[in-house]
Amino acid sequence: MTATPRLARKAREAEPDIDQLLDFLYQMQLIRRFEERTGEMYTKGKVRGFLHLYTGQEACAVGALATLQPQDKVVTHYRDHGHAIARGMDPNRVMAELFGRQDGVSGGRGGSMHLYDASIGFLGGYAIVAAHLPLAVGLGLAANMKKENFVTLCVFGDGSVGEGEFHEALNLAVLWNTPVVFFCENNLYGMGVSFQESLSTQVTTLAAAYNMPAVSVDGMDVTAVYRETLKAVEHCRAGKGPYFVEAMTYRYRGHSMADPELYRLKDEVEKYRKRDAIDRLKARLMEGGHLDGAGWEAIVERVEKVVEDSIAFADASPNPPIDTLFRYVTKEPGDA
Amino acid sequence: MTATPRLARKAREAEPDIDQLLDFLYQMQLIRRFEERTGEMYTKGKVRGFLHLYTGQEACAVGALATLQPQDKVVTHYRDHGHAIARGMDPNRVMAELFGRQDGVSGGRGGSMHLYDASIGFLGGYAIVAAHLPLAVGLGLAANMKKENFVTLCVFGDGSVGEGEFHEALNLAVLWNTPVVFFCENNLYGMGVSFQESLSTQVTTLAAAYNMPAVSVDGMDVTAVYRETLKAVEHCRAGKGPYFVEAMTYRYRGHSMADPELYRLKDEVEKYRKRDAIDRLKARLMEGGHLDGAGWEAIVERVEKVVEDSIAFADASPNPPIDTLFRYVTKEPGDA
Amino acid sequence: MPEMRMRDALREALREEMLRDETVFLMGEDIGAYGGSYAVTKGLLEEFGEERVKDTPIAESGIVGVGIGAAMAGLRPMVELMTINFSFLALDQIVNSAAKLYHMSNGQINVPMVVRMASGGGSQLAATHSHSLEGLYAHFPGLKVVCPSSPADAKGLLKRAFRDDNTVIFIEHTANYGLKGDVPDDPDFLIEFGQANVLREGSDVTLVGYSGSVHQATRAAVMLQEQEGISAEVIDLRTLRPLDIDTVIRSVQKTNRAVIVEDDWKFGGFAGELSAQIMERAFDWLDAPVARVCGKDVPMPYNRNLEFAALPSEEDVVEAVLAMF
Amino acid sequence: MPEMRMRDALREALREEMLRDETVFLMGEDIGAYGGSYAVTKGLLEEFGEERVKDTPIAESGIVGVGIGAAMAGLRPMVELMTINFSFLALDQIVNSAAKLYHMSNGQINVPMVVRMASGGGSQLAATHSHSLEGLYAHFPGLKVVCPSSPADAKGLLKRAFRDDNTVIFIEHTANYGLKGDVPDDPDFLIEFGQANVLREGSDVTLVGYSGSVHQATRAAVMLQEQEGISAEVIDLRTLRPLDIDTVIRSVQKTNRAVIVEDDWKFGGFAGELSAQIMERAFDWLDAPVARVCGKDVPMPYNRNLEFAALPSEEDVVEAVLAMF
Ligand SMILES: Cc1ncc(C[n+]2csc(CCOP(=O)(O)OP(=O)(O)O)c2C)c(N)n1
Ligand SMILES: Cc1ncc(C[n+]2csc(CCOP(=O)(O)OP(=O)(O)O)c2C)c(N)n1
Ligand SMILES: [Mg+2]
Ligand SMILES: [Mg+2]
Repeated sequence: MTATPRLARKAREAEPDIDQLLDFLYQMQLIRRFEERTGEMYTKGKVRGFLHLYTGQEACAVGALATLQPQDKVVTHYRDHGHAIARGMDPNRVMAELFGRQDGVSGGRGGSMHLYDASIGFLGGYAIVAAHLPLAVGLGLAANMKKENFVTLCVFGDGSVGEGEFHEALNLAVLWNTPVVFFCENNLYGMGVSFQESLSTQVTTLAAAYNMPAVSVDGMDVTAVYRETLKAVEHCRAGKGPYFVEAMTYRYRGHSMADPELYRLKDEVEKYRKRDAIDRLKARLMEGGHLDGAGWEAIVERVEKVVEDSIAFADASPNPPIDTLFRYVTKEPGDA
Repeated sequence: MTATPRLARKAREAEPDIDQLLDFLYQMQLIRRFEERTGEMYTKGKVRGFLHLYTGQEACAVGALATLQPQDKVVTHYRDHGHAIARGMDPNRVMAELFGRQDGVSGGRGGSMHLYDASIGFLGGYAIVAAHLPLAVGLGLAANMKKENFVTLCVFGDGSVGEGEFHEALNLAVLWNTPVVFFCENNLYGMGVSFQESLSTQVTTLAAAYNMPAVSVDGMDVTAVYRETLKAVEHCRAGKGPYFVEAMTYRYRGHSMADPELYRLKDEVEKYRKRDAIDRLKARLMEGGHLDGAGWEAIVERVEKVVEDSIAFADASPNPPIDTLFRYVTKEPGDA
Repeated sequence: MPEMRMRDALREALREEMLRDETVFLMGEDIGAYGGSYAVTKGLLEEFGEERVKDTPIAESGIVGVGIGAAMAGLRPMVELMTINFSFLALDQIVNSAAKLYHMSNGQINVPMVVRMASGGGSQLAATHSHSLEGLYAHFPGLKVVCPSSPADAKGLLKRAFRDDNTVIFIEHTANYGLKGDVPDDPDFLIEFGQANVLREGSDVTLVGYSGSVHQATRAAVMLQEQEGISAEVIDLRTLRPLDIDTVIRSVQKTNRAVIVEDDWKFGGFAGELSAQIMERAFDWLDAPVARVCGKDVPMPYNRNLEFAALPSEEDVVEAVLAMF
Repeated sequence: MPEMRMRDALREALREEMLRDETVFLMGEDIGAYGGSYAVTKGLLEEFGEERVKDTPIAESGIVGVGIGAAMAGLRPMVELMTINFSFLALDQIVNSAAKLYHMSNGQINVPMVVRMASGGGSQLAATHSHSLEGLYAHFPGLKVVCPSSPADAKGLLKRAFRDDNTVIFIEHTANYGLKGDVPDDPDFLIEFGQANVLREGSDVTLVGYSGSVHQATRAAVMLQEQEGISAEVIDLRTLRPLDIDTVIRSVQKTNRAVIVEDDWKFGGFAGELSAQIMERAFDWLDAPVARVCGKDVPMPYNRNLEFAALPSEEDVVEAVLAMF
């Protein structure tokens, strides 16, 4: 069962055309609803463990992932549903994974924080903050050594910037001229700590100090994200080494389902909701006459169907049999 | 047995006077000869384990340590003899430590890489690259919290800059406004790898990106080191937070006694020897009429006596008794 | 004695020690504004202020290193690493600095620091977030390792940790945070390290556990009594280093059989140490080989059934005991 | 068969595997210009160039992470961490990424990487630089852990490591680098993992070791034979994970006595696992408790006499054996 990376067939244009914008809108809405329903499934006990919803940040995943080509690779953190879906991972299999079922992309072994679909170059959600940054550099190194022209998109949060591996990875990426786009989703908080309290400087100031281009972009504007990330990807693809993009964004929900949200005021959430990426793109398309009420309804309905289907699919999928417990510990000759 | 920090009684002047320069010369020569003789003691098998000589870098330790006051703290890396001596650690007890004897500053338990003398605020040589940088921040935090006006000098090599802890420590130091002078002895190599090959940027560019003052100074010029480090120390003492000094220097000997030195040419060593800090200061003092041949001879003789005495002292000191093996594993009430 | 949950007992210990000793301060990831990821530090920022309750960046190695430096300078920091899963990143500081400074400096410098972390599986947090590695820390001379199983123990041991002159690794099983129990409110209530607790007396077999696993052991003991008429003694080690093996040996000399119950992977885990020591010291008393009921040797799967199968259960303990008779 | 030192045998293994498979490359601290801190990689930079022999910054976690990423993309990296003492800094990458990716991804992604490091005390490198922690790595499912004791084994096992589809932690005792022995030059000379080697046959007691400690065990066996007329069988485990316990059990069923010899600290170390497994599987054959001769539970002191006292010696092994009769 292999999926197809989204938009794999389209040439990447510096400015997205109307079709593409409509697709962005669809995707953002899909992620939004997928996450909302996932939250409900958590409350019902169908999804368990740590669940980090992506609501509010949709423009980041959709804008950034749209710049990639099929051969490219993605590694991201535990808040990974949005990136997975934007990359074209089958929502059915994502939801099945969240339910811990056999048909989940990770066979029910990974859960929300560990979505993998190697067939579309989606090489994982990682739950140890910043641990996947060096992995991205390794993927980039392999691209160079194997002379394969793939770019690695490495997504992480502002909280990762304090970790030592952030530093080690950026230094190595530049030293070895690896085609890696470091994509920092700065949603202002790492759990309950604001990034100003956890970082002595600006993210891009620091990133630029390693000798790579570093830009900050409005992460609630999908076109802006797309535009800047595309520059980054093209820079990498041209063999010019890594590139750093910081997307300023906001998560509407708590850090995880367990978060009492003591550290921020409802006002702040409201402020950002007013700048909602979906609302803005929808308004823009409507103003431009490219979308009307019926068109929007069609998108909503399409989305509802995909999301509800994913829940039905997940619910119907069996648990992995207990006698598979010892499977996939080490890979041995003759293994499937 | 407590030592006295060197120069503890002198006020720190922006420019060292002639007396102080003569003392710098003496100290540099003391460290030079101490290291040369230590190398010989290693060949004789009296000193063992990993031995990293400081020859060539004397101006760093002497210039930097002279800026400190008695209450200040020092943490440094494994190439620590120079800093220990410049701080006023008893050379007898340093040599005894290198010999692994009971009268060594660390009772023979630490060896060359782990000199400690808490009585003069010399809180150790650390052998895990960059591991002591966060410790320095902790000392700085304690100075703030306890409202004790001490500054922590944290010495490390260019090789440390690639480690994650470098990053974590600098960020924390600025965030918490700690009085720490980060003193990077850039001797161009971390073992056999030149810093250009291990760092994608300049050391001070990176340090400055954390939002702290960062300067680079000629580390083969003791006055220059003194002058810039003094600014750093005063900045810290005034409560303005951390400060970064990079001293460009060179080690004449291999990384450790085991180093075959395949990675650099004799020429390069010769080039730096021509800029020797001792020679330069000696010439300057002679040109200025502050030192003559006899004066230099007197310094040399004084140094010889101190160094030879240290060897005799070390030789005469007993090994720690075997039945003390289990001492100092944990500290319990009633322990000495 | 008020009844409270373990998380509240831990908070009380922190509060009381902060009130008693002004050199005590807390730092860690999300212990302040967020209230602690398991709500242990909730309210302490408000009570003690930012100077003594410090939110940190996500930088495990750095913040443990800062704790060490602060401890070297005479403060008594508590560093919370959120969970044991993230403590790998700080292991070098714990092992090479905190545990060794006292020895390397010939007794000149000690590191009185408490490092707290949550551990354990069972919440479907998957492979990277379900470690039980108390035994890993217990391996290093210079450290002390504490793993409470009840609210009262949690309080008494944590308070005691702040009065130790060494680095104490204090590991709390996530499944225990919600446990209720009576907790002394005497501000000098301390539990000494190295004193195992006989939770239940018995004569036929000794079950040894700590932290989370004593609860499986206790439930197994009840099942054994009720279903099989086998009388099991249950010992809670409380601290792994120092280890009170004497209490275990005395028990085994009485029961002649022992089962170790531990969440961690069996292979190369701490249960092996316990098993070996029991054999070494009670060889002639043993009627059967010491058994180990541990986690299965697989990375922890997310799926609930698989996770359940990967963890030791009371049924596994009962089965191991029955196999001895 | 040419005779060579272990460091040269290791180099031959690296060379041959690089020649055989162009996806194999080396990265690590000072493996290039410096020639490797224990001269294992000497000359390989000249032979294979900078692309395949990469000097790295001092960034253990970063370079292991890069190795993992490269392995995920189909390369076969060898990452040299210089010594096990620095590997704490990379432990998170090894344990949470390398060891678990295959499982977490349900078999989609594997990490064929070799991580080499030197270990062991005895050279007066003091507390932070004298670790023997093979057992620590052996605890983690998903890894393989190899610890050769001879030049031929080193070559055959290292070549085999490059043909494994998983992360192999390859740990070399510094005291073994200079050992000489005959080494096959067949480019397909491989030693399978999980096959212990009976180095010496005997009938009265089984001595179990690996890496450095098999040499103490062997010397002790000679002393026992010559001085006491006791016939000791010596088993070299070669790999700790997978572990060939069957060979050990067969031997103990014959000798009825076992002594584990290990450099690492005894408390909570791998010797406990071995001791427990022997008891579990050969309980009825044991005439005495399995003994452990290990490092003393102290941070390693620099002083030569103290260090010597802290490490297990052949005399300690002899003494442990004699205590069994
Ligand atoms: C090494 C490590 N430390 C701590 C954690 C616990 N933790 C999980 S997410 C998180 C916050 C990360 O914030 P950020 O990188 O900004 O990502 P966001 O959640 O905001 O998307 C923390 C502290 C972890 N998973 N890994
Ligand atoms: C974490 C760690 N990795 C590797 C080493 C091995 N090592 C010891 S010194 C050294 C080079 C350090 O270079 P630098 O910081 O420039 O100091 P210098 O020796 O030049 O004074 C290395 C790699 C170590 N001690 N610690
Ligand atoms: Mg964030
Ligand atoms: Mg250097």
